[in-house]
Amino acid sequence: MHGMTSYFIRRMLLIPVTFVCITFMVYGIMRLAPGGPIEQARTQLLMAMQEGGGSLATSATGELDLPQEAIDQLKVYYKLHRSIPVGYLIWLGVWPDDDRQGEFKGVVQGDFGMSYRYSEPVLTTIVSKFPISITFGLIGYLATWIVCIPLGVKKALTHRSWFDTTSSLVVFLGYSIPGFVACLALLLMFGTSLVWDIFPLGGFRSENWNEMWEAGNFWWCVKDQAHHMVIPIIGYVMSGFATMTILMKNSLLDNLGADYVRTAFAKGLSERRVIFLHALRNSMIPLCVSIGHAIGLLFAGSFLIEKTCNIPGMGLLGFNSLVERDYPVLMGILVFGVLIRLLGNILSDVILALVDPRVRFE
Amino acid sequence: MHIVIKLLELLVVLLLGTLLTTRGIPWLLARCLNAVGISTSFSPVTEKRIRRFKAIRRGYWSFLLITVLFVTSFFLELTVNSKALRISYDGKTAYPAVMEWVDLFWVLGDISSFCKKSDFGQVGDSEVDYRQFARYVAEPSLVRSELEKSKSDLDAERSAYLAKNPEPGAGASQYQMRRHQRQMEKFAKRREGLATLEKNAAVFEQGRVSCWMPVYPVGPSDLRYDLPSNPPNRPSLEQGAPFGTDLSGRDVVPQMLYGFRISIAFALVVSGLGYVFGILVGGVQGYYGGWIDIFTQRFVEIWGSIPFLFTIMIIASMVQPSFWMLTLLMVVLTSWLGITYYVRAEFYREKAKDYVQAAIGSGVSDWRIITRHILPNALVPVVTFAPFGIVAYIGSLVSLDFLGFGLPPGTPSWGALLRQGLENVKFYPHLTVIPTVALAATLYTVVTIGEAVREAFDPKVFSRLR
Amino acid sequence: MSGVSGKSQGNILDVQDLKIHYPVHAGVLLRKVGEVKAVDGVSFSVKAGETLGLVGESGCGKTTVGKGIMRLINVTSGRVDFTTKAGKTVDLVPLDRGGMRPLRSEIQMIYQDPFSSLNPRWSVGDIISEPLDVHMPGLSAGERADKVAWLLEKVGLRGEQAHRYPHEFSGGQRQRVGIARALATAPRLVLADEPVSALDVSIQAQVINLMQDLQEEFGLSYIFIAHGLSVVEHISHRIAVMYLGNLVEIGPAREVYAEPIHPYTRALISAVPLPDPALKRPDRQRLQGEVPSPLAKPSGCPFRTRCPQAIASCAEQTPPLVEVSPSRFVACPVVAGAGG
Amino acid sequence: MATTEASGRKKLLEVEDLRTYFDVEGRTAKAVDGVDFFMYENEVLGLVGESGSGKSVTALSIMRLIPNPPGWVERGAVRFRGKDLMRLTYDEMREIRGKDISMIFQEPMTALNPVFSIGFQLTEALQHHKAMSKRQACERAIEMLELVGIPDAARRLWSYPHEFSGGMRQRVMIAMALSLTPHLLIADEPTTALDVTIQAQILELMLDLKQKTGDTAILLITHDLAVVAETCERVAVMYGGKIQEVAPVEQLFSRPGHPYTRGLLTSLPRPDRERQARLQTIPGIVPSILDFPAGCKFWTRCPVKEKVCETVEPELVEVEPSHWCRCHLVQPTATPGGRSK
Repeated sequence: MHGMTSYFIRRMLLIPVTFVCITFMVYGIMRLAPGGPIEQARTQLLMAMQEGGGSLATSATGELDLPQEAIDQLKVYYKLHRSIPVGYLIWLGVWPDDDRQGEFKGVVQGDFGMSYRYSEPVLTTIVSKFPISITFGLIGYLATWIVCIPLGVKKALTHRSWFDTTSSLVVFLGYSIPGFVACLALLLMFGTSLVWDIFPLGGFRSENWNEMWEAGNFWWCVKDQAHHMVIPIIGYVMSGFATMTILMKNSLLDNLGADYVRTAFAKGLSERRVIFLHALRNSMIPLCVSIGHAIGLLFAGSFLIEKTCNIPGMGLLGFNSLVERDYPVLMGILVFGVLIRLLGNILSDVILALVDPRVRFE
Repeated sequence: MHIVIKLLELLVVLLLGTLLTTRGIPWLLARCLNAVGISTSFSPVTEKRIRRFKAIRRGYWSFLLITVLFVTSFFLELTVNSKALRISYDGKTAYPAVMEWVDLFWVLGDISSFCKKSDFGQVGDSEVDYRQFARYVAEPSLVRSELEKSKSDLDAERSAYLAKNPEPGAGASQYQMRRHQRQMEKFAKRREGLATLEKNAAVFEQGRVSCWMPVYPVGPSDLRYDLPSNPPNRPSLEQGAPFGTDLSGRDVVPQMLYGFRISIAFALVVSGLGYVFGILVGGVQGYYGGWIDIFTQRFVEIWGSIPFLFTIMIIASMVQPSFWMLTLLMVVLTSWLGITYYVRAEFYREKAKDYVQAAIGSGVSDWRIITRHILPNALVPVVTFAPFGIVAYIGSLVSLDFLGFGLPPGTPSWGALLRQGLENVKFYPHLTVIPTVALAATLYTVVTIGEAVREAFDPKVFSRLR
Repeated sequence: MSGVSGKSQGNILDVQDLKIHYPVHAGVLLRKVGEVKAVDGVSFSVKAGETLGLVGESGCGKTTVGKGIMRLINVTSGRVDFTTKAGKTVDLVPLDRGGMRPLRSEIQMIYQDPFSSLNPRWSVGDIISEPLDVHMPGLSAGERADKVAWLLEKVGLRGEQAHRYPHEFSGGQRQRVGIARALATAPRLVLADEPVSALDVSIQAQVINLMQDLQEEFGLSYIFIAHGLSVVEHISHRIAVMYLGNLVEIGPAREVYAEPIHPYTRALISAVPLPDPALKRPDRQRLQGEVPSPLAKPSGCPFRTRCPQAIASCAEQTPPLVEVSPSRFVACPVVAGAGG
Repeated sequence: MATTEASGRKKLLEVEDLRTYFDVEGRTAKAVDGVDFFMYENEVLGLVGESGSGKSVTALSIMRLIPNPPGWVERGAVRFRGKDLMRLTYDEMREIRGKDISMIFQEPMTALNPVFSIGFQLTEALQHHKAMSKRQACERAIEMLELVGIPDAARRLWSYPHEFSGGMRQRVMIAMALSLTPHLLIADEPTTALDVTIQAQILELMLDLKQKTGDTAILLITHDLAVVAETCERVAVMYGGKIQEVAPVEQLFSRPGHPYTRGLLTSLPRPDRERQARLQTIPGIVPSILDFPAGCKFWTRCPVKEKVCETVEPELVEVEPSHWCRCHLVQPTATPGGRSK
C-alpha cells in the first residue's frame, strides 16, 4: 500500500506543474496575439466618438487614435504594461500587484480577476454557470451507462446474431453523428413544426420559470425543466454511447473466453452466475476506468451542446467570452477545465485501484 | 431530359473516378515504390488480413466508396465549377477550370487574369462571365437580340436626350457647347462599342465559339443571382438549385462537395502527421525506456491535459487560422498524443520478444531494429484505430467550423452550414438537414471501414460454455 | 573461488564474479530503495568444444547470466573474458554496443520460444541471412542465398524452404531455423536458453541430437541453459547448478547427477521424475516451501531457509564455491566439510 | 473390454467413441476422433500425448466444457457411474460438475478469477452444491487450504490470487477441486507450468489427498511420461485424436506395444541409465491437427509401417490382459482371441 500512496502523492504533485505549464502557455498566446483588448477598445471608442461627433485625438502619425493617456490607462487595466512572465505571475498571485498596493491577488488566492464583460468577479460568473453544466454532464453520463451496459452485455451474449448485427448498425450510426449535430437534428425534428413540435427549441428553462417557482407551482417547474433537458441529454448520450457499448461488448467477450470462466463452469456454477458475476465483474474494469477521463471530456462536449441548445452553462459562457475577448473569464474557464481533467485522470487511477485488486501503481 | 443528361454525366465522372482509384492509383503507387526500391509485396500475415478485410463486404464496399469519392473529389474544379473547362472564341482558346485545377497543386498566380472578358467578346477587364458566355453559345440568336435591344436602347436614349437638349445654337455658351459635344461623343463611342459587339455577335452566329461547362456549373463561392427570390433559397430542382442556397446566396451543392474534400483531406493529414509524430515519440520511448521514457511520458501527460478544443478556439479567436495552421494545431495539440501510448506499449511488448533480442544479439543497428523489426509488428494494432481517428478529426473540424473558430469564412464547410442551419432552424431546415445527412453518411461509411479493419485484424472470438 | 574459472588454456569463456543487479525505485521521488540481485557473483568457465549445462528453477537467474554474457542487458560488475578465434582474450563487460558488435559473430544465442524468436513478417531466408548482412556485408546476394540454403540443410530443413514464413513451420522446425540463424556467422560459443523446453517430447530428442551433431561438426561450445535436469545431464559435459542468483555446485555432469553434494542439488535431482515405474523412489528428498522472492533474498547462503541441513552460521556469509574433489566445486561449508 | 476384469474393480467412467470436432476457418479439425477408454473407481489413470493429440479436449469433452463455437461433441458416450453425461440436461450436468467430477487446469495463473478472493472462489461451490451456510463454507475452505499445505490459511483465505505464487495457486486449485470430495478429479497438465521441485510437491500432494479423502479417482493428463511413471496405475497414450495404447504402467514401460509409445520412451534422455551418445528419435513432425493421414494416424512417422497401415485404421486390440494396442503389427500373444474394442 505504501507504494500506492506515494504513487498518488506523485500524481498530485504533478498537478501544479501541469497547471502552471498550461495556463502560462495560454496566457502567453493571449498576450502575444494581435487584436487584443486595446485594439478592441480602440475600435469601440472610435466608433462611439464618431457617432457622438466628439473631439478626435490625433496620434503622432496623424491618424485618428485614442489619446495616449487613455491607452496607458487601458494598458494598466489589462496589465499589458507588464512583461508576459510578470503579468502571468501577478495573475497567478505570486507576484505583488503594484496597481493594487502591492497585494498578492491572483488564482492562488482564489481571485480570478474581474470579467470585462459582466463587470463582476470571474469566480462568481463561473460558479453560477458551473452547476448547470455539471448537471447536464452527469445526467447524460449516467444515462449513457444505463443504456450501454445492458446493451453491451446483450450484444456480447448474442455475438453475430441478428440482434447484434442490427444493433451494431444503430450503434455505429450513433457514433457517426456528433452529439451536437444530433441535438440540432432533434431540435429541427421535435422543436419545430417540421415533424412534431413537442420540445422547446433550446434554452435551460422557460422564461417564466422563476415566477412559477415562487408561485409554488412545483410540478410545473419540474416538468418544464425535464422538458428542456430531453434533447441536450440525448446529445450527451450520443457522444459516448457507441464507444461505451462496444467497449462493454468486447470486454465481456474477452472475459467470457477467459480460463477462470471455464473454472467457474467446472465448479458447477450456473450460467447466470458465471456470466453476471464472474465475467461481468472483470469486464466492468475498463468501463469504470473511463469514468475519470469522461469527466474531462464532458467539458469539451459542453461547448457544442450548450451552444446548440442555448443552455447558459460553462460552455456557452466560454463561447461568449471568446467572442467578446473576455480574457479573465477565459483564463478562469481554462483553470477549471484543466483542473477537472487532471483530477479526472487521478480519479480513474483511484477507481482502477479500487475495482481491480491486481493493480498496484508503483 | 436535361436532368437525365446531367445524371449521365455524373455517372461518367464517377466511373472515371472509380477506374482511377481502383486501377490507376494502385498501379502508379506500385510503380513509384518499386522505382524507389521498396517491395510492394506483403508478408503472408498482412495478406491474410487483407483477404479477411475484403471478405467483410460492408467494410470493403465502404472503403471503395469513400476512396472513389475522395479521389473523384480531387477533380471537383473540373466537374463542379462556374469556370468553363474549355472556352474558345474566334480562334482564342483557354482552359480556365483546368488552370484552376492545376493551381490546386501548383500555384500559378492570379488565375482570373488568364481569361479576361475583353478577350472573349465581353466588355470589361475582369474574368469572363462563363455562364453568360455559355448561354450565348447555346443560343447565338440571344446575342443578336440583346445587341438589337442595346442598339434600340441607345437610339432611344439618344433621341430622348436630343429631345430634351436640342443642339445648342450659336448663342450657346462655350460650356454648353462642350457639354453637348462630350455627350455626343459618348453616344458615338457606345455606338462604336456596339459595332464591335456586332462583330462578336457575328462570331457567335457563325459558330466560331465553343464553351464546355462542368457538370454542375456553379462553384462553391459563387452567389446564385439567377435565382428569383432573396437568399436563402429553398431547394428547388426546377430552378437548378437542388440543395438551395445558404444565407448569403451561395449554392449548397458545391459547398457540400468541396466541404467533403476539405473534411476528408483535413482528417487524413491530421491523422497522418499525428501518426508520424506519435510513432516517432512512442517508438523512442518504448525502445529506449528508462529516463527518456519517464520524462517524455510526463510531458505527454501534461500536454494531454490541455483542453485542445478550447485552446484551438482561443487561438482561432485571435488569429484567423488557415487550413494548414488548423491542421498543425490539431496535430500538435492532440492527434499525436493517443498514438504515442499505443506505440510505446507495442514497442515495449515487441522489444521483449526474442526475435528482437536475437537481432540485438546479432549486432543489428538500433535504427534497423526499430524500422525493420519492431515497427511493422507494432504498427498493426495502431493502424486499426486510423478510421476512428478520421471520424474524430472530421468531427473536430465540423465542430470548430460550427462554433465559428475553424477555417476562414467563405471556405466551403459543413460546420459553417450547420451554424447557419441552427440560426434558421425554424424556417430553412434544408441548411440543417443536408449537412447532417452528409456528415452522418460520410462518418458512417468511415466507421464501417474501421469496424471491418478491426474485425479483419483482430477477430473477436466468441465461444460459449454452458 | 580460485580454480573455478582460473585462466587455463583452452577456455573459451571465463566468467568471474558476474553480478547483475536491478535497482528498485519507490517513494514519492522514486529514490532507489534497494536492488534485486538477479545474479550475485557467479563464476565459471567454458572450455572449447564443451557443453556447460546451467540448471536451476525459474527465477534463479540462469537466463540473466546468459543475457549478461551476450550483453543484451547491463552487467553491474564482474569480468566476462571471451577468447576470440584470433586467440585474443577480451573482457566483454566494459564494451559498449559498438565494441560488442564485431564479437557478436562469435557468440550467438538460441532462444526458448520458437514462436516469438522469429519475426513473423520475415521469411525464413531473411531471418537467417540477417546476421550475415551485419557481419559479412561483402557477400553478394547469390552467395548469401547459397549460404542460407546450406545452413537450412545443415539443420535438417530443405534449402528451398527459405522463402517460407515462420508460421508455415511447426515448433520443432522453427527451433531449427533459430539454430541456423545462430550458426550463420560461424560462432565459437552458442548460448542455448531452454532450447527444447517448449517442444514436444519426440521433437525434443531430434533437436538435442541436432545440437550435438553440430557441436561435433563445427567444434562449438555450448552454454545450455535449462530447467529440465535429464536433458541437461544428457547433453552437457559439465553442469552448473544455480539457486537465487548464486552457483551452488558445479562439476562433471555424470558425477553431479549421480552423487550430488549440495543439499539443493540433491533435492533438485531427487525431484526429477524418471520414466520408469520400477524406479519409484521412496526415499525422495522433499524440498519444503518455495523459492523466496529475489527481492527478499535471505542473508548468507540463499538456500538456508529451505535447507534441511542448515546451521546457524549459514546466515552469516554467502558460502564460496570450494573444490571438494577434482573439478567439482560446491558452495556449502556444511556438506563440503563433511564430505571432503 | 467391458468384462475382462482381472481385479474385479468397478468402473467409474467409460468413454466410448468420443468425437469432438472444431471448426478452424471453415475446415473441420478432428481434435478427438473416436476415443475409447475407461477408468476404475479410485484409480489414477495417466493420459499421455504430445500437443495436438487431443488429450485436453478429451477431458473438456467429459466435462462438457467444449467452447461452442468453434467446437462441438460430434458423437460418443461418456458413462459416469452408469449415466451418460452427454445426454444429461444442462442442470443435471451442473450438479455433477464440481461435485462428482472436478477439474484442475494447467495455468494456475489464469484459472482463478483475479478479482475475487480465494475464499470467495472456494466457498461459492460449497454453498452452491452443499447448501452450506457462509460460515460452514468458510470453515471447510480453511480446512481444505490447511490440507493442501497453505500456511496461515485462515488469514490467506481473503487474499487475492495474484498474491500467491504459481505453486500456491495450484494448491488452491486442488483445494477447490477436492473440497466436495468428488469421485473423479481431472487434472489437465497440473504441473506443466511449475518448476520441478514444485511439481514433485504438487503430485505428491494430489496422491496424498487421494489417499486421505478416500475414493477419488484421478485422470492425470500430461505430456510427461516420467510424471506418469511416478504417479499412475494405468496409462493411456494418445496420438492424432485417438487412444493408441492402454496398459498398466509397468507393462507399458517394460513392454510398450505401439511403435509410437516405443518411440516416445526411447527419445527420452535417461540420466539413470548408461549414457547414450545419441537419443533415438521418432522421425518427422507431428502433423497439424487438420491433416492427419488416413489409415493409422501414425504411419507417416512410423519406422515399421507396412502398406496396410496407410489405408486401414487399426482397431484397439487387447494384446495381453488389460493391455490394449492400436497397431496392425502388434497382435495378441498372451491371450489368444483377445477381444477387439
